[in-house]
Formats: sequence, structure tokens, C-alpha cells
Amino acid sequence: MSTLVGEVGALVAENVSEVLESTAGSEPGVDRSTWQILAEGGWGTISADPENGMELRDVLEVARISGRHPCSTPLITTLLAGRWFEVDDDTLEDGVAVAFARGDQVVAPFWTEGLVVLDGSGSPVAVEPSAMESFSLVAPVAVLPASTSALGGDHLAEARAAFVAVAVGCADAVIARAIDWSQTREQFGQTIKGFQAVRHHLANAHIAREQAWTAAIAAAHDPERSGRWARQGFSLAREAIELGIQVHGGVGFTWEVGLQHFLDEVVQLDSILGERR
Amino acid sequence: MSTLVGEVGALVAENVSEVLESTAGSEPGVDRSTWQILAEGGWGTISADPENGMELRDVLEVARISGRHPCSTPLITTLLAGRWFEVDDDTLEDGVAVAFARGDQVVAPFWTEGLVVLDGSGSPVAVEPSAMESFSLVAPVAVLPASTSALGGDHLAEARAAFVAVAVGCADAVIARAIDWSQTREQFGQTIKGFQAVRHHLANAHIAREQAWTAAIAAAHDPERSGRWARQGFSLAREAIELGIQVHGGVGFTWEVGLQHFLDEVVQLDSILGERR
Amino acid sequence: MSITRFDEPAAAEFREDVSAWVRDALPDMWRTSRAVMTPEEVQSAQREWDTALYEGGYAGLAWPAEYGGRGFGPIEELIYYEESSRANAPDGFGRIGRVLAGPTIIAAGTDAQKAKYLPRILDGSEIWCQGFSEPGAGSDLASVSTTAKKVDGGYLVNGQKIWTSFAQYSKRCLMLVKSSSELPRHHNLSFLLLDMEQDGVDVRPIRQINGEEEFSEVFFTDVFVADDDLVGEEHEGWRVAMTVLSNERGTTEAATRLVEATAQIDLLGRCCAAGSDDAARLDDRRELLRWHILRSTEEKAAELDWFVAGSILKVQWSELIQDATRLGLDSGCAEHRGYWRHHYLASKAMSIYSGTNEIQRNIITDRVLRVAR
Amino acid sequence: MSITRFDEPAAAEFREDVSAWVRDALPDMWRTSRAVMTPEEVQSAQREWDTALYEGGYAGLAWPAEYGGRGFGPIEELIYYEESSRANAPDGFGRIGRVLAGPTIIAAGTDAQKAKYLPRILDGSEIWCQGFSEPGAGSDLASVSTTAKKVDGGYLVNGQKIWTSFAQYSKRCLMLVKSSSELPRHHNLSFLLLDMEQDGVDVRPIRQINGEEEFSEVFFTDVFVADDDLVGEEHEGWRVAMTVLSNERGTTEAATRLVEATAQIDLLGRCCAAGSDDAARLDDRRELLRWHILRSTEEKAAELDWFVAGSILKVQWSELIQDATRLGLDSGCAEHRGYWRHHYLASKAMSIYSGTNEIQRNIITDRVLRVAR
Repeated sequence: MSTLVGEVGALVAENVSEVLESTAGSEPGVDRSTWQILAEGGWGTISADPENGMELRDVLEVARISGRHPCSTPLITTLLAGRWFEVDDDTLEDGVAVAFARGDQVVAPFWTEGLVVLDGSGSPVAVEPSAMESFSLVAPVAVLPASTSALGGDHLAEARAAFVAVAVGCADAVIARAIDWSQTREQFGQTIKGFQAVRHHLANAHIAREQAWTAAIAAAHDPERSGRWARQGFSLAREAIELGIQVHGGVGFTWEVGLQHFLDEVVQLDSILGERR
Repeated sequence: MSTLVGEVGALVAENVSEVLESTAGSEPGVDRSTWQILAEGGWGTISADPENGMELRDVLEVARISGRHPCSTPLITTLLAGRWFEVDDDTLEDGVAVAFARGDQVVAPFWTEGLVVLDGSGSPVAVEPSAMESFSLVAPVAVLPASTSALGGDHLAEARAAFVAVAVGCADAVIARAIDWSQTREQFGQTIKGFQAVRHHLANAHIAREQAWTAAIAAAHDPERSGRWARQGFSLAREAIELGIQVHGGVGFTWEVGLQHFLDEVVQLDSILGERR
Repeated sequence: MSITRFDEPAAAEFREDVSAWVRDALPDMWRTSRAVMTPEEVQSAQREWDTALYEGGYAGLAWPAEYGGRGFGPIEELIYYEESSRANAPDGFGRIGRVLAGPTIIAAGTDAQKAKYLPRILDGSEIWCQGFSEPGAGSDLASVSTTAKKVDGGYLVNGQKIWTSFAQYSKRCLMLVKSSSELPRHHNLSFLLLDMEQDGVDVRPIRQINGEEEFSEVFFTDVFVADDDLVGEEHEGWRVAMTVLSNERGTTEAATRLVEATAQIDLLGRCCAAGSDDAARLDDRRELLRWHILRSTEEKAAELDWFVAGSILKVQWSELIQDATRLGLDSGCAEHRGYWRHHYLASKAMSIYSGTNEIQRNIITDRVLRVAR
Repeated sequence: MSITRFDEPAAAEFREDVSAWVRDALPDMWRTSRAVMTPEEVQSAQREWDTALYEGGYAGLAWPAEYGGRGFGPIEELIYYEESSRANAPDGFGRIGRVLAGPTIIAAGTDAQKAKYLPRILDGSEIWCQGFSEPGAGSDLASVSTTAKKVDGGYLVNGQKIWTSFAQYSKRCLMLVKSSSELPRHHNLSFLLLDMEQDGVDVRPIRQINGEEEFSEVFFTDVFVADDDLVGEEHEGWRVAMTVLSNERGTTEAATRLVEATAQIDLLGRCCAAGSDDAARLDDRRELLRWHILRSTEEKAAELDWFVAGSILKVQWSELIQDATRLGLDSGCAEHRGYWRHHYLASKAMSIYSGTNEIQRNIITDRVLRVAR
């Protein structure tokens, strides 16, 4: 057991990061055109071939990177599906979403038209576009037919680890913005980075984010307790984001600033993947 | 129902405060000579005569004052016993301790030789000096014969309200010392009162202390839930004291500075009067 | 003579009066079909409520009798808020006028301003909003940058306000503007009463973190305010604003938040987190908040060290509601998932508005504990 | 070559070696009758343990081979600490020498110092203590006021140190003193190795908040230190101290604290707060701390951004233990009341020593997030 990322993971993460930095839109929602570029670069199929040596820990590294961007792509679910199922490369290049249980529903988060949805055994599920949850403006969720089998067992455990890593990426994004904001925003004649209360909020956000990252890594190594790790990981990532929003003051609440995307994404993921007490 | 203190309570509190300020030792433990002065001033018997008009809310005011001093006197239990039982003035002037259940034991906190201990029905209990708990250096506790009936019902509820008020007095003392310390202690070339982290610790201590005081007042009005109020009140007073100690840094841990008396007193009271979950 | 203790018989009587009146005065539709009303019907019920308050004598509870009020104190106000929230009465559009604009004009306005504005605030015919917050100012209210330029007979206002409730319904706005670029801080602001129904006033709703549009941004371009609508001295608006804000905070706001917290914590205890220690602890904190409000109200009525309470209450209710909604998310009952997500996101703003919780803690150390910096 | 990942086969082998050795090497009495040993017997077991570590080759795990060490890295160290705490091995008196004095002398000492001191640290024959903290300095270590006055052939030390562990058993003290009253901050301190067995050294145990005497105050009156016992340049002791303290914090301390937290949280889950959400949450946090230590250790071994971990771990373990002991008090099992009271009071110091949690948060913002003030 090692908690460190492997070479493949570091390489993929670096390349995916470059693509997302250069192309990804800043609007929340699933960004098809960015996915196109990633798929063409071969990043969607890389986990499907065992010879490439991509481990779950490596997927986490990529998941964290992808969580940092407000737009979503099916990269993580595609990488996971490539690990788990016999899926042909064409399907992987189209992008894959997977079916999760949420309460008594089965849902596919981050789904958009054109993505293939796989059920818990890797078989495709037909999705009506009308199945989109109307409430989920920022992190689209498709409600699947009730008969769909949802992900379970080790696959669910791996998905939990990967999506806690996505949540850590969300926290990374909000903390980075909070740091920037603290260096430009003036209050009472000084930038707010001078206030120890703001500085300690940032420190506490960092502590929570690092702990969440540990939870993601632990989840990858300890599948039997993945539900507990997911609960802790999402909760810690959320705490980091809450603090980052508090640092922003009132502007943290406006749609335009866009912090809600990250918070809401973590809340949604938690409702699907976190184990309830 | 009113949450405000009456005239009698304000008057007694003011006078008791004067006596304690001028005579009370700074050593923890029960201070017999200060009690002598209080008793001679007639403050031990004032609650026994209904014509004086002293209400429970007034006892709380006095209890808070008495909690501010590291030495203890039997004033509060004596005032309570005077309200509850037919006790002659001579006994009240000697000072009265009362019997509380603690787990499967019956104990008399703040007892010392010469004090009369009354059981739950107001009858005297003989106490062996050897019954003192060895561990309780700062807030002496006498373990009573197992057959002793402990305080219950409305009397227990009133005692809870009064001793939460004592705990608030303990918090008052630690906060006052923390404020003084913050104004003299220098770190990194400035007094620590300049650090917002210290200032917010003080603010949070104040918030907790005020909430604890509300819990004491609520307990006096709402005897049916006195256990819950005691739990909350002690816990909030303890939180205030913890923050005051944190402000003191390392010196808060030395016996000489004496903050441990207040913390330990609240912990002891909570173990006797707080309702466990 | 207003009530100073809840144990006076007058307090119980007043509570009965209010409770009976609220039951009678509630708009029919509100009582019977609140859950299915259209937005237009809700608005019309809110306007009806403004009128009912006036006719029932509840519009100016704490206003002096000479201005049409009842001359009551904080205890009567709290009793009114408790009873109206218990009955789920609507929130009228006239709140800012009754609670902020009216008292400000009474305290600092001219006789002409009193005669012109107070009656229409009381009877609900003119809705007011407040223009204090600005995107660039945040917690540092004294740094507002909306300007008022002196012109013949008045001022021209230019700039932007934010987080303005009721802006789209308002006839008037009480606002703080920068009237001098040279005078020192706190002596460079003026307090104006602005007519919102003019060209150059542009109200744009703000879409919040939970997708709702509760507040607006308001843009002002060369909007005229007559000299007669200056409150207090020119450039001394900061002093006037401090009066308004000390009204804004405190027991009244806490009492309405207590109602909100109660609904949430009841739901947790009844369903989503039933039987958990977490829910029981929140219920204890809710009950403590209730007593803290009662206590603060009596201390305020008795003119004890009142200054203290506002900041403590603000921190208490905001953190209580944030913790309750977080537990709602975490306890994860499927039926109420949407409810908790909505309220959780909305509650994130509570530690920021009405003075951030950091500012409240600064106030406590600065002004209550009086620890100099 | 030391181990850099826990998934190397060498890591599992090393763990087995350590585990087997600890089982064998434990002093007999410690194993069989630890609970009933007299204070003298405990001390003698601790001294025995110092010798056993030396003889077993575990005294200088991370010291370079040329000084008698094994040249290992943080992973081997963590494995050693995990296995020895699992076996409840005693804490030797030689810890400060092995973990602080030795590495400091290796990094910054002269050849003569190395030859004179290192062997006796390794074999446990000379116990060391550290003299950094002072009553007047607190978190601001650079403001120490114990002075070293230059005299012929050395220095005369005067002043007071506090919170000194093992002082009463120590032959030597590594300490930071103020050697100049004129030079600027951070360039006015010197780092000395002081012989404690001299007149003028007065050790007084400190009675702590829980009644225990774990630490001492040490008073120095005209105590001589020879020039040969200056470490690094005169007046540049701050730089040396920073080396020592970066050794002090981090994974090793966290690993020993994890053992403490585990004992407490097990007791909560088994007895005092069995079945409660609170106990389950603490257990989750304990398990997270364990993984955080593993992760930090691997990152340190791989020389990733190691700097980060120490402060986070410190905040984590101190708050975890404080919360655990608080729950112990609150869950209130009668049998363990005394246990929890004792550990609760003792835990209050944890957010203060080893750098207060406020200082840790400052470090995170300053040096990890690199937000300039």
C-alpha cells in the first residue's frame, strides 16, 4: 500500500490539467466540446488497457484536477468504466456516465445528451432527455428508470474514492479564489488578507481540504469502509468550501462569481455517494 | 415570568461581592473565615425569611458573584437550604452543605469540617472527615454514607440553576483574567490583544458565558427541563473557560496562575448536576 | 408606559390581544390556500397585510403616539413578532418603512419630512427599501462610493447599491451616499431619501447561490434628490446610518429567525434526524436562543446593558440555522433532500449579512468587552 | 537507501523485524507488572529501555551510519514508533538526545562536539533536555531573555527556562540564549550545550492544571558554558534552533499521539459513549489521522511538499484528543469519571505546546498557502 501517486497518474493529471486550463468554459454544466478534446487526446481510454498501468490512486489524481474546473466532463466516470467493464474504445470516446443509487432512485450525475449511461453491471441504459432533474442547475442529474441496477460493491467503493477526489478539486478551486480575493479586496483601509480572522479561515480551509484528500486516498485503499470515508471526505471538502465562501463575503453568494457550482457539486455528490448515518 | 433580577438579589449580590473582594483568599478550597464574615453579616439567613422577598432568580445573582472567587463558601447551598427546609438560624450561620447524587454515590461538594450537611429531606447527615475525596484538590467533595437520600425534584432543579450561575461566575473570573493578560502579555513585539485570533477567542468566550447565563435563568424558570439546562449551562461555561485558558498560553497551565480551579470546579459541578445523555 | 417585564399582567393581556387580532386579520387566501398561491396572489396578500397592520394599529407599535404609533417598547414588539410568526402571518412589503425608514425620520428628520412620509409608511401606501450595501464596500459600510453631487436645489446620485430587498416594489429608498471626496472618513457621507420612480433608477434582481432572487442590485444614474430630502446635516449621514443599523439588528430579527430555526429543527427531530443526539442538541440550542431573546428583550426594556445582545444573537441564530441545515443534508432523508439543499445553500449567507459574524465578534471585543486594539 | 513507500516489500520486512525485537527487548517487569510498579521501578525500566534501544540498533534509526546510526528515513521511523507503541514499550529518558540533540549536533556541530556527545546520546548514558521555552517568550521563541555573557573561554548563562521535560534526569541541556542585546532580532541568539551538573542550575517541577508534575522550570545563575560548546556561529543560534524544531514537529509526534487518542476513543466506543454518533465520529477522525500520518510520512520520504504536514497534524491530533476527552466528561460513565477528568485537564495544554494551534494556523497561511501579510 502506498498513498503516493504513480507516474501514469501524474502524467495524465498534468495533461488533463493543461486541456482544462486552456479550453474549459467557465459555465457550470457538462462541457461537450472540452470532452471532445480530451477524448481525442486519448485520455478517456487510457485506464481501459491494463498495460498502461493506471491504478485507482492515479485516477484520484486526475479526479482532483477535474474537480477544479466549474464545467464538468465525463472523464472520471469514463476512466472508471474503462477499469471495470469491457467497454469498446468508441463508447469510451463518446463519454460514459454511470448509475448510482440515491435513496429509492437511480441517477446518473453529470449526464448530458450523447453520453452513454452504464448500469451497475456495465450494460447501457437508455435515458430520456426529459429525465433531467429540474432543480439541478449546476450539476445536472438524470433520473434513470427505476428498474436500473445501480453501481455496487467494489465499483461503488472506487467511485466514492474518485468523487471525493473531485470534491477536493472543488475545494482547491474555491480556496484558490478565496486567496486571490483576500489579496485584492479592501475593507477598512487594508486588503483583507491582513485580518487574522481571514487568514485563519484560509488555514482552516486548507486543513479541511488536506484531510479530505487523505479521506480520498484512504477510501481507495480501504474499500470496506468506503461509505465512511466518503461521508468524511465530502463533509471536509464542504467545510473547506464554506470557509472559502465566508472569506468572499456577500459576493460569494452571487451567481456570477460562481462559487455555488463547487458547493452544490459537493452537496450533490454527497447525496449520491456519502453514506448516511 | 421575568428574567430580570429583583431588588433583593441585586442588593445581596452587591454586598456579598464587597465581602468576597475584600476578604476572600486566593487559595482554592472552602474558606471558613470568609464564611464567618458573610454569616455575621446575615447573608446566610436572608433567604429563610419569606418576608425578605428573595426569589430563586435573586439567588442566581449571588451565585454568579460567588463563583468569581477561587475560594468557596457554603453561601449558595445555605441560601438554598434556607428556602427549602425549616432550618434554624444557628445552623444556617454555621453553613450548610447538601447531598447530591453522583452516579451511584451521594456526595456533598464544597464541604469542610464544621459545615452541616443536609440530605434530600433536610435532615442532617454525619460526615467523617475521612470521607473527603483525595483527588479533588480544588473543589473538595465529601462522599456521604450510601444510605443518604440525595436532593431531588424541585430542589435539585433549583440547585442546578444556582450552580450553573456559579459556573458563569467561574467563566467571568477566567475571562476577566484573560482580558488583563491580553493587555500585558507581549508576543512578536506587540501585546497579544492586537491579534484578531486572541480577540475572537475573547469574543467567543463572552458569547458562551452569556449563553450559559441564559441557561441558568432558563433553568430557574423551567424546572422540568433543569437537567438539560444544566448540561448546556455547564458545557457553555466550560467552553468560555477553555478559551480563556487558551488566551493565556502556557502559563494558563501552571498551578500558580490558578485557572485550573475554575475549570475544575465547573467540571466537578457538571459531574454532579449535569444531566448525562 | 410600556411593559418592562414579561411577568407583568399587561404582557399576558397584550399577547392575547395580538393573538386574537392576528387570527382575525389574516388574509383569507393566506389562511386557506397559502401553499398553492401564485406569486401574484402572494404579493397581493402581502399588500393586504400592510393595510391590515395599519388598520389594526400594529403598523407603528414602537412609534411615538404623536406620529400615529402606539408608543410601545421592545417587549410589546417581541410579543407581536412571536404571535404573528406563530400564526404564520405574511411578511408585508412595508417592513423597511416601518422598522427602518420611519424610526430614522422620527429620530433625525425634519418636520416636513415627518409630515410627508410617516403617514404613508404607516398606512402601507408607500413601500421603502434601504440603500446601504455596495459591492465595493462590504462590511466596511463607511467606504460607500455611490456619490451625491451638489446641484441647484438638491443632489445628483450616481452609483450602485446591492442586496436591496423589496427594491422592485419600492416608492422610496433611504440611502447613504458619499457627498464629499475631501472630507475625512465618517464625515463625508450624507443620508438621503430618494424617489425610486424616476428615470436613472435601474433595479436588477440578483440570482443567489441557491438559484433564488430575493435581493436586487440597484443602479443609479444622475438621479435627483431634493435638498428637502436630506436627513440630518450634509456630510453627517454616518451618524444617521448608525441609528438605522442599531434598529436593524437585535431581538426583532432574532425572533423571526427563531421561527425559521424552529421549523427546521422540528423537521429534523420529527423525521430526518429523529432520535439523534445531534437533533436533540440543536433543539437545546433553539430553546436557549428563545430564552436569550426573552432575556435580551427584558434587559433592553429595562435599559440594562442592552448594547451587548445584538451581536450575540446574530452569531447564535446564524450558526444555529447553518448547523441545522447541515444536519439536514447529512441525515439525508430522501423525501426532504431538496428542502435541505435549498435551505443549506441559503443559510450560507447568514453568517455574512446583517454584519458578518467576524464583524460581530470584533464588535463584542471592541465595544462590549472594551479591549482596545 | 531508505524506504520511500509503504508498499515496498522492505517496509513489511522492517515492520516484522521491529515487532519481533520489541517483543523480545521489553524489560521483564514492564511486561508483567507495569500497573503496579513503583515510580523508582518505572524509572529504572526507562533507563533499561534506553540501553536496549542502543544494543538493538534502534537508538539512531535516522542518524547517518558514520555516527553509529542506521541511516534510515521517516518511514522506518514511523514503523518503529507504531510497533513500539503497539507493544506499549516504555518511553526512555533519552528521547530528547536521540531526536533533538543528536540530529542538531550532526547537522551543525563541530567534529569535537560530535565525538564528545554523540556516542553517549546513542548508548543512553547521558540524558539531555531542551531549553527553549521561557515564561516571557511563549510562542515568540525569538524573544528569549536568558542571557549568555561572554567571559574568558566561554559564557555565563543567567535566566529561566520552562516546560522542560526530563530536566531532573539530564546531564546536558541544548538551549537557546540571548548573546547580544544590540544585534537585531534573529541574529542576537546563540545555541549552547550546557552541563546541567553544575552549581547554579536549579530544577523545580511545575505543578500543572491536573495536579501532575510532568515538566520543570529550570533557573540558571552564572552557569558556565565553554566556547567549545557553542553550536554554529555565535549570535546565529536562531538558525540552529529552526533545525531542531523542524525535527520536533511532525509525523513522529503525531504517531505517538495517535496511540493516546486510540486508547481514549476505544474506551468511549467500548463503554462511556458506546453506540453514540459522537463516538463513531471520533473514531472516523482517528482513522483519518492515521492515514494522514501515513500519507505525510510517504510524502516526506519522497521529498514532496513535506513542509505542509507538521502544522496540520498538530492541529488534528490536539483537537481530536481534546474532543475525545470532552466527550468522555460529557458521556459521564461513573467508573471512568476520574480518568476523563484527568485526561481532559491534561489535554487543555495540547492546543498550546509544540507551537500553539493559532501559531500553526499562522504557519499554514504564511508558509504553506504563502499569503503575504
